Amino acid sequence: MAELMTDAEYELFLTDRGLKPEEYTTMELLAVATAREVPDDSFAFAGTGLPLLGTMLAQKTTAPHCTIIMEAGIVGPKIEHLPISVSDPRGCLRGSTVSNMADTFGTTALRGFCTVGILGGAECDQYGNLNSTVIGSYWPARVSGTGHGPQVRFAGSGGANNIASLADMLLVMMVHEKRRFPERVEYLTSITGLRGPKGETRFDYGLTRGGKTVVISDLCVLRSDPNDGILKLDIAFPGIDPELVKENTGWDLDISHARTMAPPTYEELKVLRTIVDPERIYLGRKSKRELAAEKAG
Amino acid sequence: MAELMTDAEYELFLTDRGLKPEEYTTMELLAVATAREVPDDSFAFAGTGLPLLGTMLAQKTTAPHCTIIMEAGIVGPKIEHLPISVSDPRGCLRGSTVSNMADTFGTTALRGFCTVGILGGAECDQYGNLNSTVIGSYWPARVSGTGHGPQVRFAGSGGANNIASLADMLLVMMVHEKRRFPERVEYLTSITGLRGPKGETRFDYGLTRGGKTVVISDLCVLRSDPNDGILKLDIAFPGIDPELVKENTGWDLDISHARTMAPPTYEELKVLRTIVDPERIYLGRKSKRELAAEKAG
Amino acid sequence: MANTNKITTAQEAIARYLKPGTQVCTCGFSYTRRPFTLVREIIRQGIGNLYLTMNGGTACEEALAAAGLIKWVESTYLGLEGIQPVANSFRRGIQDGEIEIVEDYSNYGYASRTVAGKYGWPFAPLVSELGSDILEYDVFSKAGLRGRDANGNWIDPRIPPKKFHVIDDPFDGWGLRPHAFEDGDNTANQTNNLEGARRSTKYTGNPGVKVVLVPPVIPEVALLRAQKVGDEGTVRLEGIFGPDIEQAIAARILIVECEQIVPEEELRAAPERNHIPAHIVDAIVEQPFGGYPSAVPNYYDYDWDWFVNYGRVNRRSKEEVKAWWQEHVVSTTDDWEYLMHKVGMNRLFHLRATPGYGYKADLERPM
Amino acid sequence: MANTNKITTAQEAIARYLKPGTQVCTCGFSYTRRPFTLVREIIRQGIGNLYLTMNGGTACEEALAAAGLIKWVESTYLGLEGIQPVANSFRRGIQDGEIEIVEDYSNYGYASRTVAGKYGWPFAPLVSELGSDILEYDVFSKAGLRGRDANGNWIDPRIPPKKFHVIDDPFDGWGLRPHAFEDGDNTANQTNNLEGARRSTKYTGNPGVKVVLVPPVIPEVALLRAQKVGDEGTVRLEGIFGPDIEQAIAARILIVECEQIVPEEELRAAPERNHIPAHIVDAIVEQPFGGYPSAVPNYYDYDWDWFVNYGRVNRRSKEEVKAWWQEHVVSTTDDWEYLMHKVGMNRLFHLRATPGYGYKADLERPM
Repeated sequence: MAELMTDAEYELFLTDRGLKPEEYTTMELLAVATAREVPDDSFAFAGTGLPLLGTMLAQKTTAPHCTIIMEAGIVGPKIEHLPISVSDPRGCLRGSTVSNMADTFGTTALRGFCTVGILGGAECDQYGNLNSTVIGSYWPARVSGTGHGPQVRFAGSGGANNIASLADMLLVMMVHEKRRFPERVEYLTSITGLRGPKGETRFDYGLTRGGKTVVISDLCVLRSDPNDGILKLDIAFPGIDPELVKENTGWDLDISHARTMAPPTYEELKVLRTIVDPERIYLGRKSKRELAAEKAG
Repeated sequence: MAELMTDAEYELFLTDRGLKPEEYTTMELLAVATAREVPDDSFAFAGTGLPLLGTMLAQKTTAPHCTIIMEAGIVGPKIEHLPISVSDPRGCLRGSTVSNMADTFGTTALRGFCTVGILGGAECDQYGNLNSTVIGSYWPARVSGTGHGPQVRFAGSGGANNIASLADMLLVMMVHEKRRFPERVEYLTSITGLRGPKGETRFDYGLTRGGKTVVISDLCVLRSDPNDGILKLDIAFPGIDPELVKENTGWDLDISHARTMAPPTYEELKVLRTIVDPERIYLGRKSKRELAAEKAG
Repeated sequence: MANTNKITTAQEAIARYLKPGTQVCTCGFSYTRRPFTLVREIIRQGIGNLYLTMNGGTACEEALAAAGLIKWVESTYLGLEGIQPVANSFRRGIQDGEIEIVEDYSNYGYASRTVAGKYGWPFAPLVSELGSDILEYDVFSKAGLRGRDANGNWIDPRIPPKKFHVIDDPFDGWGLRPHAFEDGDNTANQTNNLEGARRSTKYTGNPGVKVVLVPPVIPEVALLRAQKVGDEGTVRLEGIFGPDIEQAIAARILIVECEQIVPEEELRAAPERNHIPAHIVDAIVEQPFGGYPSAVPNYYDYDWDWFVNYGRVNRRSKEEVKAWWQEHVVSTTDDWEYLMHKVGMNRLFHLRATPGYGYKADLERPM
Repeated sequence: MANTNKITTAQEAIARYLKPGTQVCTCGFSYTRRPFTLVREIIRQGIGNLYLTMNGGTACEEALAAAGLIKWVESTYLGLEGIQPVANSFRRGIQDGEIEIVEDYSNYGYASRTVAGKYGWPFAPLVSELGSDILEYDVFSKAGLRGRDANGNWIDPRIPPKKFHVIDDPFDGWGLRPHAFEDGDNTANQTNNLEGARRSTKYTGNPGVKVVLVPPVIPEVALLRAQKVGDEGTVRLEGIFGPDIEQAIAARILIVECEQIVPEEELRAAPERNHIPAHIVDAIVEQPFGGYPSAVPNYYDYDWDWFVNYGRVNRRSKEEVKAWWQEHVVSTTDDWEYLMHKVGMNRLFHLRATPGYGYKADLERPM
C-alpha cells in the first residue's frame, strides 16, 4: 500500500472528492467498526467488500501483524489495489504463498491458522447462524413438487460455511432489518453459535473450535453472550437509538447493556480513504438501507 | 538422450572399452530381458539400477511411447544421464512435471496411470510376493524380548509395496538363489500374487488392480500362471539349463514349458551401451552371482 | 492420452467432447483465468442440458445459464462476486425451474472433493459443514439419482452413491490442531473444544470426533484456461491456481485453452513449475485473450466495464438477456471474430497487465 | 510465528529446539536437498535418543545412526540407494538393539500421512499396504506406546493411537479408477478387479472396498534444506519437492537451512512459486553448500566420491565409523569450518551444477 499522505495532502484529497474530515458515510463507519474488532497477530479470513476494507484498515492501524488470508488460496499479501474478488490478482500481490482453496481451508485454517473470519449473509439468527443460500423452500424444481425452485435463490455458501466452522472468532456484516434477523434462519448455510431444540452448540455437531460471534450491522454491534449464545446489543452506532435496533431485530433483543460507539477518528478515516480504498469502489457506495430510503423517498 | 552413434563409431566405442558386439555381461543380459517385458504406451514405475536400465532401453527400442515414472514424483523425464537414485536430479531432466511422492502414487498411479512396476527384493516366493524388509524375526529390540533386533535388517519397503499394490503388471528383478526363492517370504513387504491358507488372492485383501507378475532372475524369466498364481519357468537365459533353475528355486518349480531366450541383439546392446549407460555405472558391475563365484574361487 | 496431435480448435474440441447432457467442469475461479473461449463455443454450438460442476460459478456459468444450456448444477456459489454480485440468469433459472437441480456444497467441501479426485482417492476427510443444512439437503438423492439400479449398475455413474458419509475419527481427534504436544501447540488457534467435540453423538449416534467423508469430483469433461501449454500438453499456470490442478487432473477428458502453445522444452526446463502432466491433457486450444472478460494473471486484467455493463444487462427479461448473448457471441463464427469485432483490439490491449503486478495497476474502476 | 527475527545460526537453532529425545523429521529425499548443516550440528552437539521420522532415510540418518544418536525411527526405507546401498550403521543399530524401535511404513503410506499433516486432517485414505505385513506389525503398539493412559492422556502424544484403521468405503469404490463412466475410462489402467475387491471381507469382517485410514505425521521439529528463503520465512524449493512441503508444514517447529536468505520481495514477486508460507517457519539458517554431500538442484551435485568412500568406511567396526564422523564433523566448530577444511572449496566448486541441467552434467561417477 502507499505511504500515508500528509495532513495537508489529505485536505486536498478531501476537497477534490467533496468529503469532510469529520463526516463519514455508512460504509466508512462500518469499515471502522469492523477494523476495531480485528485482533492483532490474527490470521484474518476476509471476503471482498466491507470485510476486506475493515481488515486492511485494521492492518494499517491497530493490527499491524494481522495476516490476511483470502479463500482462493492467498496467504499474507501486501495489497496495493483493493481486490473485488477473492481471486482478484490484486489480492495475490506480494503474497507469501498463493495456491488454492484446499490449502486455504486445510493447510492454513484446519492446520491451525484461522483466528478471525469475516462474513456477510442474507439472514442471521439470534445465535449468529447464517443463511446465504435460499429463501422460500430450498428444493429445486426437479424435486420441489411445484414445478419451480425456491422463491429467492442467493449465491450459496461459497467459503462462508467453512470460515464459520473453523475460525476462533467470527465477524458478521449485516444489513439491519427485521426480516434479515429472524429467530431461526430458513436455511442454515453457516453454523456459528448455539442451535437446536435441546440447546445444542456447534461442538455438539462436531466442530472443535470457535464459537465467538460479533455481528456488525449498519446500526450497531451485536455480540454473542458466552452463557446462552444469544446475540445482544453491545454497541449502538453514533446517533442510533437502541430501541430502533430492537425494533429492527426479529428476536427479543437484549439492549440493556448497550454502549455507544466512539465515532471514527480522523486517523482511521484518513487511512481508510487514502490508502485502503482511494478509488472509493466500496466507500462510494450507498448502504442497502440508504438505497432503500432513496427509493422509498 | 544422445543420438544413436553410427556402427563405425560403435566399433571404436567397443574397442576403447574392451567389449565385443556379440558378447554381453550378465547385467546387459538382464537389462535386455527386462526391456523386452515393458509394454509400449505403458506408464512404467522404475526404480534405479537394472529396472531403470531396462525401462530406458525399452523406451529407445520397442516401447517408444513408454512414460517413465520415478517414485519421488517424476513424470515423463527425458533422461540424458543415468540416475542413481529415485530423487537424482538426473531423473528430473525435462520431465513433464516433478512434484512429490503423494503425487506419484496418488495423482499418477491411483488416478489411473500405472501399467508396469519394476522392483527388486531380498526374497520372492512362489506367488511373487516380496520381502525387502527383514530376515530372522521382525521385532526390534524394544519388543523382541531378546535384547536385540532382527538377524538381518534390509532397507524396507520404500515404494515397493505401493508399486506392487497399484501396477497392472509387475516385473521383479532377483538373484536366483534357493534361499531367495522360498515357498513363503519371511516378511511380506509387497503383495503381488496369490497367498494365504485359503488361497486368497490380492483382491481378497482389497487390492483392485494388477495380479500379473514376471520375475527376471539372473538365470531366467518366471511368469505367474493365471490359474493358480504360481510362478513357472517361462524363459531360460541362453546357456542356462532349466534343471539348474529348478535346483536354485525353493519350491517345486514347473519347468515343463520352458523356452530359451533369444540372445540380446546387436541393436539392443548398442543402444544399452552407448545411450542408456555409457558410463557403465551399472553395466560395468558384476552380478551378485558373479561376485560370489569370484569370492568362492 | 499419447502426447501427440492434441492441438485443435475450440470448435473441434467442443464438438468432439461435449454432447447434450455432458457433465462439464468449468475451471478457473471467479474473475480469474476462466475458460471463456470454450464456454463461448458451447454457447455458439448451443449444446444444452448440461450438468455443470465447479467450485464457485460466476460469469462463465451465468453465460451458460443465460443461454439456457444448464439443466443440473453442482456447486458452492452462484453469483458474480464483487462488481455486480447477482447472477440473475442463474437465479432466475433456478427459481423458475429451467435449472432442474442445484446440489450445494461449501467451497472447502468441494475443494476436498477435488483433492480426492486428483489423488484418485475414494474420498477425502472434511472437518466442516457439520451442523449446517448442506448436510441436511441432498437433491440428487431426493431425485432418485444416487446409488444402484435393480441390475446393480450405477443409476447415473457421474453421481456418487452418497453426498457424504460421517464417521467417528478412529484416531479420536489425535491429528487435529491445536495438537496435544507435551508443552502445547504453537498454532494461531486460540480456541480448542476438542473435548466437547469428542462427546458429539450427532450423525453417527456414537460419541466421537466427527469427520465428513466426501466423494471425489470426477468430471466427464473439464475446461481449463492456462497461460502456457506445451505442445505435448504440459500445463503451467501463473498466479493463483484456484481449484484447477485438482479438478483438471480428476476429469476424464481435459481440454485446455491458452494464451500460447509453446515447445515442451520451454516448460520442461523447470518441471517443478508445471502443474499438469502432458498425459492428462486431451486437447489444446490456443486463443490469445480468450479468457476475456476475466483476468489472466501476467497477461491481462478483467474488464471492469464489461462486468458493470453486464450487471445492467442481466436485470432485463430472460429473452433480452438471451438476445444480448446471441448478438455478442452466437453471431460470431469463432473467438477471434468475437475478440476482434465485438470487443476490439484497443480494448484488449488496454487491459494488458502491468509488469510487476500481474494485473493492470491503473485500471479505472468506476461504478 | 510472527515474521521477524527468525534468522539464526545452526548452533542456536539446534540448541534451542532439539532436546534429547525430540521427534525430528529430516526433510529432503535420498540424494537430494538434505538438511546436512543441521544434521551435522546435531552430531556436533551430540543430542541423542532421537525419535526420527521421515519418508526414506539415507545419508543424513545413517550419519545420526553412526553417531549413536537414534533411539526410535519411523520410516519407509533405511539405506543409501544407488551408489553403495547398505546403510550399515543403521542396519547394525537395529540388529544389535541400539536403535530400539523401527516402525515401518511404505513410501505411499507415509506420504499420505504427510498430506494429512499438511492439511490438518485427522487422517488420509490409503489404497495400498493391503495384504502386506506392514499392516500386521505395529511396534509402537506392542511397546505399549499407543493410546491413552489411566488418566486419559496420550501415553506419548507424538504417537497416534493407532497405526492405521481399515474401513469399508462408504462410496463402494465409486471414486476409484478406472471409473464407471458410461463409455469407459480412458486411464492407462489395463486391469480392474474392483468387483473382486468389493467382496473382500478382510480387516473389517464385512464385504466392501477396503480403505486404510492413516493418521497424520506431526513432527515436533522438522529440518528442511531449501535453495532460497525470504527474510520473513517464505520458502521456495527448486527441483523435486520430495515429501517436504507436506511434512515441513505439518511440523510444530520448522527450521530451514538454505543456500541464501533473500529479501522477501524477491520471492513474493511470484507467490505461486513459493511452497511454504512465512508464518510456518520458526528459524532460518543460511549456509551455502550446507546440503553437501547431497545434491541441491541448480546449485550443486551430490559428491559421488564421498558416497563411494563412505560405502567403504561404513563397513568398518562401529567404533571406527563413529571415529570417522568424530574426525570429519565433531572436530569442526561449525559447517563453514567443515566445508572449508574437511571438504575444501575446490571440491565444492567442482560440484557446481551445469546451467540447463540442475546437476553437474559431466560429473565422473567411477565405482
